[in-house]
Amino acid sequence: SSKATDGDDGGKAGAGGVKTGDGVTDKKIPLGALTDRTGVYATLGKSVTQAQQLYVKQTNAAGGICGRKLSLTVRDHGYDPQKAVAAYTELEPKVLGFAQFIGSPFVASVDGRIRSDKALVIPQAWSADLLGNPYVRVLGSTYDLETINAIDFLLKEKGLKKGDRIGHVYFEGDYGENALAGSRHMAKESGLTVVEQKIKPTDNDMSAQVVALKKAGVKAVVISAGPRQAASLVGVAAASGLKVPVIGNNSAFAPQLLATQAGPALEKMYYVSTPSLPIGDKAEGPSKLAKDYAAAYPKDALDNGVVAGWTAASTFGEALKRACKAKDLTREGVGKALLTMDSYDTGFGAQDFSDPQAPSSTESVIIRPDKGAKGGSSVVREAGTAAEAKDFTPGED
Amino acid sequence: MTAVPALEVTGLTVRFAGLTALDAVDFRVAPGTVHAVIGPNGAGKSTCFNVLSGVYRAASGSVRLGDEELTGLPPHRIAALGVARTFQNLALPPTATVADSLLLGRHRLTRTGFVAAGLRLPSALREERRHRERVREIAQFVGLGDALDRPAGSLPYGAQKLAELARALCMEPSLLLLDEPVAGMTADERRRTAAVIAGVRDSLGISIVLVEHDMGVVMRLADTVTVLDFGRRIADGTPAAVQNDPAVVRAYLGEDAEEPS
Amino acid sequence: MAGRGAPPAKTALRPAWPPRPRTYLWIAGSVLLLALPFYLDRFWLQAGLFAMAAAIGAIGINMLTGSTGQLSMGHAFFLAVGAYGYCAFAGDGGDELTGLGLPTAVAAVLAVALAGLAGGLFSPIAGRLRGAYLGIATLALIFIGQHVLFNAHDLTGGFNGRDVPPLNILGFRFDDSELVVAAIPFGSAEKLWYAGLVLLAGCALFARGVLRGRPGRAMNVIRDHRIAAGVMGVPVARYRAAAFVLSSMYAGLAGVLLALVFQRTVPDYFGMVLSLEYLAMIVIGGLGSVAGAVVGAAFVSLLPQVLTRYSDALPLVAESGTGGVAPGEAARYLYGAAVVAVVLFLPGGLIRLVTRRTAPPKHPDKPTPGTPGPSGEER
Amino acid sequence: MTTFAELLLNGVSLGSVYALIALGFVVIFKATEVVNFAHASLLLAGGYVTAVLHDDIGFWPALLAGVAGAALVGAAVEFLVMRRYRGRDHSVLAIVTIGVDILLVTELTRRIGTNVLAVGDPWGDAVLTIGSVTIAETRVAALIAAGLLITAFLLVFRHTSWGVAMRAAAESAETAALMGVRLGRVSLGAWAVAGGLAAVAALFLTVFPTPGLERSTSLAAMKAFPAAILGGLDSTTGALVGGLTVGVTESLATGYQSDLTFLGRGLGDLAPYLVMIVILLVRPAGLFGTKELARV
Amino acid sequence: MGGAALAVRDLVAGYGPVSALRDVSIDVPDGAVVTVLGGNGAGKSTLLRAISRTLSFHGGAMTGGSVTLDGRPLDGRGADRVVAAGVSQVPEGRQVFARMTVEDNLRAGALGARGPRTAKAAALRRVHELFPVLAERARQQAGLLSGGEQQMLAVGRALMASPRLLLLDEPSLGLAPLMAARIGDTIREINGQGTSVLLVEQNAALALRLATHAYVLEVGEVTLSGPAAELAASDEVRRRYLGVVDETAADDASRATAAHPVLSRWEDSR
Ligand SMILES: Nc1ncnc2c1ncn2[C@@H]1O[C@H](COP(=O)(O)OP(=O)(O)OP(=O)(O)O)[C@@H](O)[C@H]1O
Ligand SMILES: Nc1ncnc2c1ncn2[C@@H]1O[C@H](COP(=O)(O)OP(=O)(O)OP(=O)(O)O)[C@@H](O)[C@H]1O
Ligand SMILES: [Mg+2]
Ligand SMILES: [Mg+2]
Repeated sequence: SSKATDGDDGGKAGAGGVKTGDGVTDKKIPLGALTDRTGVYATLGKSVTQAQQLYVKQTNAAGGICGRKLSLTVRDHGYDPQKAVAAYTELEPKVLGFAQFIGSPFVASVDGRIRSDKALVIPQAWSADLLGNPYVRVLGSTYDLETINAIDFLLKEKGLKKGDRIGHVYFEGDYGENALAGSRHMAKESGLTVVEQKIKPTDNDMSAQVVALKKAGVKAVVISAGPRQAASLVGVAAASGLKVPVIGNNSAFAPQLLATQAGPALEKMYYVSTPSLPIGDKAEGPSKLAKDYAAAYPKDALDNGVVAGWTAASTFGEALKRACKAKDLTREGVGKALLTMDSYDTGFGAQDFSDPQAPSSTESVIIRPDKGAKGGSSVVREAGTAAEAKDFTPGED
Repeated sequence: MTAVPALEVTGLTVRFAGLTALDAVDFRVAPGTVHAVIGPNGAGKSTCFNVLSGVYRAASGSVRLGDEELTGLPPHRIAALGVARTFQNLALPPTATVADSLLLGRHRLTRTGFVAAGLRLPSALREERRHRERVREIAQFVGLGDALDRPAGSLPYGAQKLAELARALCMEPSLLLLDEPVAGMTADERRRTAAVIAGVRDSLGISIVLVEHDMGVVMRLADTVTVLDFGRRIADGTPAAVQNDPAVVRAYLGEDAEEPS
Repeated sequence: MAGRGAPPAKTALRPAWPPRPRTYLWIAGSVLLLALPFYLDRFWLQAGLFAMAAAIGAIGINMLTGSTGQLSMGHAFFLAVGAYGYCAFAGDGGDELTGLGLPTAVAAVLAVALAGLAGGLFSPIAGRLRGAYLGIATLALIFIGQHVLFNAHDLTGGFNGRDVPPLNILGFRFDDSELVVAAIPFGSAEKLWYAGLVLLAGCALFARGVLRGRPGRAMNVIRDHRIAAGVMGVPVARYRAAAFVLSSMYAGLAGVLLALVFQRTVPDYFGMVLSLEYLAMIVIGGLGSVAGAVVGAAFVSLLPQVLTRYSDALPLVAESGTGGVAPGEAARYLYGAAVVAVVLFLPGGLIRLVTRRTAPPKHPDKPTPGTPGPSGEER
Repeated sequence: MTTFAELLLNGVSLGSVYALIALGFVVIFKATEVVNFAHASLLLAGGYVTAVLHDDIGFWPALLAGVAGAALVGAAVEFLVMRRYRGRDHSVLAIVTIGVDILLVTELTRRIGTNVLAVGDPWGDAVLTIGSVTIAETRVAALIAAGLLITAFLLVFRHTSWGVAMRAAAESAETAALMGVRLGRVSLGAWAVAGGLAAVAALFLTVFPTPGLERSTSLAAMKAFPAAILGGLDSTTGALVGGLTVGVTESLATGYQSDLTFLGRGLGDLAPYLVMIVILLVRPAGLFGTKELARV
Repeated sequence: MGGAALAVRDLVAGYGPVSALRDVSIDVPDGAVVTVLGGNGAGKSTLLRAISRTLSFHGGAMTGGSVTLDGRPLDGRGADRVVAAGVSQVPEGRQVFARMTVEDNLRAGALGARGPRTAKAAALRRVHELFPVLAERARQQAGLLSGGEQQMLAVGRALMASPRLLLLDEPSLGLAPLMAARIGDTIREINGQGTSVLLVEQNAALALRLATHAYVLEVGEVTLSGPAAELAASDEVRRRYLGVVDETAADDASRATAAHPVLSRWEDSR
C-alpha cells in the first residue's frame, strides 16, 4: 500500500547539495497557512493571508529562496476546532512549516504533535500560553508584556498614579486573560487596583461595563478585546462622561472604526499598544508594504493584520535563507537557522529568536487612531520596554 | 386469570375552571357485566372515564376497583391494575403500524427493559414472539387480522376505532372502558362491533363500562345503565327502565326518538 | 420530532439462513472498513473517526429527539461532560489539573456514566417542557457548559483545554508510539480506527434493539400521544428520563472518542453549532432510525472537511484579493445548500434512499407526511 | 443606587432591541410553528442594505429600503425553500432554516468583508441625561420603536383575521385550507414581516453604542432566543416582556459581575438563560404562551 | 345566498399505491340534499377530500375524472379557491383547532366567507342559537370541549362561511340523539335557504330522511343510487345501513358471537 514505510523521506541531499525533506523539492518549498476566513477571526485572517500571499508572490518574482519557489497552501478552518485539527493533519505531511496558524486554542490542541513533527509554526496570536514549545515561535511581544507597556505609558504620560484604580475589560479566553496577567503584574508593581470586566466576543455593547467602571471610579481603562468592543467602550465612555484614557492591545483596533460614530471619540481618548510599527508609519518598511499591499488588494483595508502576516512570512523567509546557507532545508535546519536570528529587523521592529522559550521581543509601540495617517494610526511613543516588563517572565502571574 | 373485581364509584366530583363536569356521581359495576353510561353531550361521560383511567384528578369522591382505590393513582399504575380504555377521539399514532400499537398494549404484561432489548437477550426474543402471537389472535378476533402491518393512519375511521378496541384488549384488562366504540360505523358494522364486545364479555368474563350514543347498541349490550346530565346522575337501572324514564327522554333521547333496530 | 415508528420486528424472527443479498453487502462493507487503515492517510482516518464519534452521538440524540420526541439542542453539553470527564478521571494531575489517575478504560466507563448522570439530573426539567420550549431550554445547557469550561480552570484547563490521556487497554496504548503492522506504521489514528469501529457497531446494534423492542415502542408512543402512553401503562416520566439518560450516555461516549482523537479537548468545540449539527445529522439522515443517524453523521461531519480539503478546486472560487469567493466560503455555500436540499427533497432523510431499494416490500413505507412533532398538538 | 437605575435603564433599552428580534421569531412561529434559525441572517441582510444605501439616498429612505430588502429576502426564503417542504414536521423545517442561515450569512459576511459599516443614523452618539443617569438617544428610539411596533401587532392580531389565519395554518394546515386560508400567502406574509422587523432590529443593533454593522452583528440574534421563549413563543406581548427581561438581566449581571465573581465572571449572556429556565419551570409555555392542553 | 350544483364525473383517486375511488360519478343539483352511504373504507371521506382538494394533505391524489361547480371546474385549484367558490366542509373527525378558543375557531370558519361583516355577525348569531354551549364556552380552548361539543363546533364553523355547497362528513358523529336530530333540522333549514348539501352520514336513517337523492359507495365504487326514498326501501340498504333485522337483538348478538372466533383467555405463564 502507498502508506508502507519507505524509510525516512527527510534528509535527502537535493540540488545544490542542500539537505531537503518534508515536502521540499528542488523546485519548491511548500509552506502551510491555517487561517480563518469564515469564522470569528475572519477579519484578521483575511489581512494576514493576503499579506503572506503577497510576500510569496514577491519572493518568487525575485527568484525564490535557495533557487526554489515558495508555495503557500491555505486552509480555512473557520475557527472550528475540528476543521483546524483536520487541516493541520492534512497539511503537516506536505509542508515544511506553517507561516500562519490562527486560533491559539487550536495551536494548543496540536501542541503535542507539533513537538513531534518539529515543524516551525508562527501563530497569529500573542498569548504567552503559546510559549514553551520550541517549534511554536511567537513573533513580537506577548499580550501580557504588551499590556504592561501599555499601563507603563499611562503612568508615564497620562497621569495615572500609584493607588489609582484602572479598569480592564477583557475577552474570555487566552487573549484577554493573558493580557489580564500583565495588568495584574503591573498593578502589583506600581500599586494600582485592577477592576476586571470579563466579556465575550458576542458582546458588542459596552454600556453596562462603562456603568460598572464609572461606579468603581477608574482613572484609566485597558481593553483587551476586539475592535468593536473598543469602539463601543470608548464611545459610551465619552458620551456618558467617563473621560479617562483608554488603551487597548493590538487586536483591539481596526482602522475601519474611524469611519464610524465612534471615530472622533477614538481619536480623542484611545491608544493602542502594538508589538510592531503600524502599517501607516513613515519608516520605509511599513510604507513600502503599505504601497505594495494597496496595489495588490486595492479593495481591502490596511490594518495591522497585514503587518502581522507580512512579518511572519518574511521571518520564515529569512529563516529559510539562513537554512539554505547552512545547506539544510529540513525542519531541523529551519529550526536551527531561526535560533541564529537574534536581531532580525522585519522593517517593523527588531526581533530576537535566539531563546526558544521567549517571545521574539518585549517591546511595544504605542499608537493612536489617526484619520489622517495611512492605516488610520500614528505613533505616539516609539518602541520600548517598560522596566516592569524586564523582570517579568511571560506566561506566569 | 384472577377473579374480576367490582368497580365502585361513589360521590365522584370533578371541577374545571368555572364548571362542574361531574357532581357527586355514584354507580357500581358488578363483575363480568356491561354497564352503560349515557347522557347528552358534555354530560361528563368521558370525564368520568378520564378519572377512572387517571388522566384527570377528582376533586372529591372515590373510585374503588375491588379493594384498590384508583383516585390519585397515575395512569400507568391504574393500567397495571388491569384497567384498559379506548378514546373517543382516536389516540392511535398514525405512522406506527397497527401491530406496533397493539404490541404497545402488551406493555404492562411484558418485562423486556432497555438492556434486555438492546442486547437482544433470548428472554426478550421469546417474550416478543409469544406476545406477537397473542396480538395476531386478538387482531383476528376484532377483524383486523390483515391490517396488522399497515400504518394506523391509513385505515378508515371505523377501522381505527376497532384498532383502539384491539389495543385495549391487548392489555388483557379486567375492566374495559369503551368511549363510543361504534361511532362512525354503518349499522351492520355497529352490529358486528357490538357482537365483538359481547364476545369479549362472554369469553373473558371481564367488566365493561360503555359510553355510547347509539341506543340500539346500548340496549343490546348493557346489563345496567347510568344516565348523566350536566354531571349529575339523573337515572340508573336496567336499559328498559331507563329508556322509558321521562327525565331521560327529556334530557337525552328526545320525544320522537326513533333509534335503529 | 416525528420519526418512523420501529418497523415490525418480523425481520428479527426471519430464519438467519440462507442470508439475503443485504447480508453479503454488510460483509463486504465490514471488510472494507477493516482494511481502510492500511491505505488511507491520517487525514482521512481522522475524518473517519470524527464521523464515527459523531455517529455514536447522533444515534443517542436520535433516540431522544427522533424516537421520544424530546427536542434537544444541548447535546454538545453531554459530549463535553464525556470528554472532560474522561480527562478528569484518567488524568494523572501532571499538568496541575484535577485528575484521579484512574486506568483509562475505567475512566472512559465512568465518563459515560457521568454523562448519563448529567442527563438524568436534567430530565426533571425536561419532563415539564415540550417541543421548541424544551429545545431552547436545553440550549441553556450549552451556555452553562461553556461558562464552566472556561471558568473552572483547574478542572477543565480553561480556554486552552487539557490534554487527553491516550487510551490504554491492558497495556495496549492507543497513541502515536510507532507500531508497524504489515509494513504500515500504526499511529493513534490507525489504532483508534478499530476501537471506533467496535464502539460504533456495538452502539448501533444496541440502539437498534432498544428501538425495535418494547422500550422503543413505548418511546414512540410518548412522542406521538403522551396521554395514551400513560393509559397504556407506560410510566411516561420514567421513560422520558430513561431516554434522556441513554442519549446522554451515547453523547458521553462520543465525547470520549472525540477527545481521544483530538488528543486535547478545547471548550470552543462544545458550542451551540455542534449541538445544531447533531440535530442536522438526525434530520438529514432520517429521524428515529439508527441507520439514519449514522448516515446523517457521516454526511454532516465529513462534508465540511472534504469541502475544505478540496476547497481550492471548488467551483466559483476566485483568486484572493479579487473580492471573489474564497475557498472556505465556497465550502460553506455548498454545505448550506446540501443541508437544505437533502431535507427538502428527501423528507424521510438520506436513509430513505437506502431503504427504498433494499427494504423487503413486505411492510409498506409509511406515508410521507410526518406525524405532528413535539410542537404539534397531542390530541 | 444611580448605578442600579442606570443599569436598569440600560437593560430596558437593550431589551427593547431584543424584543424586536424576538417579535420576528414570534411572528414566524405563530404562522408556521417553525423555530427560525435564519433570523440572524435576516438581521444581517436588513442592516446591510440600510448601511450600503444611506450614503446615496439618505438615512430614512435607506432604512425603508433595508426593511423592504429584508422582507424580500424573508419572502424569498419562504417561497424558494420553506414552501417546497412537503412534510409536516416543524422541527425538521428548523433544520432547513439552519442551512438557509449558513448560506445567507456566508454571502452577506463575504460582502461585508472586514468592514464596519455605519448606517448614518440621525442620533449619533447623543445621550439623554435624566438626573444622574444617561441613556443613548438611539436606545430611546429603540424603546419607542419596539413599543409602537409591538402595539401595532397586538392590534392587528386582535382586529384583523390575519392572526387567526396564522394560528389556524400553524395548528393544522389541512383544516386551515378548508377554512379558505391561503397557506402559502400566510407564511409568505409572516416571513416578509419577520424580515422587515429584523431590519429594524438590525438598525438598533448597529447604531451607537455599537460601532456599526459587521459580520458578527447577527450573533445578537442568539440573545433573542431566551427572550422569545420566556415570553411565550406565540405571544406578541411575550416578545416584549421577554426582551426586556433578558435585557435587564444581562445588564445587571454585567454591571454587578464584580460582586458575583463566585459564579465566575462574564455571566452576561448566561444569566438570561438561567432566568429563562427558572421561568419555564414555573410556566412551561412561557409567560404568555398558549399552554399545551391535556384532554382526551 | 343561492346554492350551487356539484358534478363529479368518473373520479379516480388514491393514496400512493392504495386506490380509494374508481370512476365515481355523483351529482348534487342546485339546492338539493344528496347523501352518500358506505361502509368503512368505502371512500366517502376520500370523495369529499377530492372535492375540497385536500387529498394532498393525506399523501393522496386525484388521478382522473373531473369535479365541477356550476359547470366551472374545481379541480386544478387550491383548497382555498374551492372555499372561495362557496364550498365549505365539515371534515371527518372534527378537526377543531384545539389550541384556539371556541370563538377563534368560529372566526376561522368565517375566513373564507366573502360576505360583509354584518353577514358574518348574523351567521355567528345563528350558530350560537343553534349550539348555545358554543356561546357559553366562547373563551375556552376548543380542545377542551367534549367530543360532541367539538362536533357542534365543527359544524358551526362550517356554517360561518355561509356556503353555497356544504360538504358534511359524518356531522352526527358522537352526538346525542337529541343533538343529532337538531343537526338534521339544521341541515334541512340551511338547505331551505338554498344551500346545496352533500351529506356523508353513518346514521343512514337520518341521512335518508333528509336527502332527496342517495348513493351507495362500496370499496371505491358506486353500487347503488337513486331517489332517497327508493333506496330506503331496498333490502340491501335496509339491512346494511338502516340495520333493520328480523331477529331480536339478543339471538342476533349470540349468532354474531358464534360467527366470531371466541377470544381465548390469556393465561400468564411466565
Ligand atoms: N380539561 C378540561 N378543561 C375544561 N373543561 C373540560 C375539560 N374536560 C372536559 N371539560 C368540560 O366538561 C364537560 C364534560 O366533558 P365530557 O367530555 O365528559 O363530556 P361527555 O359526556 O364525554 O360528552 P360527549 O358525549 O360529547 O363526549 C364538557 O362541557 C367539557 O367542556
Ligand atoms: N392517508 C391514507 N393513506 C393511505 N390510504 C388511505 C388513507 N386514507 C384513507 N385511505 C384508504 O382509502 C380508502 C378509503 O378511505 P376513506 O377514509 O375514504 O373511507 P371512508 O368511507 O371515509 O371510511 P369511514 O366511513 O370509516 O370514514 C380506505 O381503504 C383507506 O384505507
Ligand atoms: Mg365524551
Ligand atoms: Mg370517512
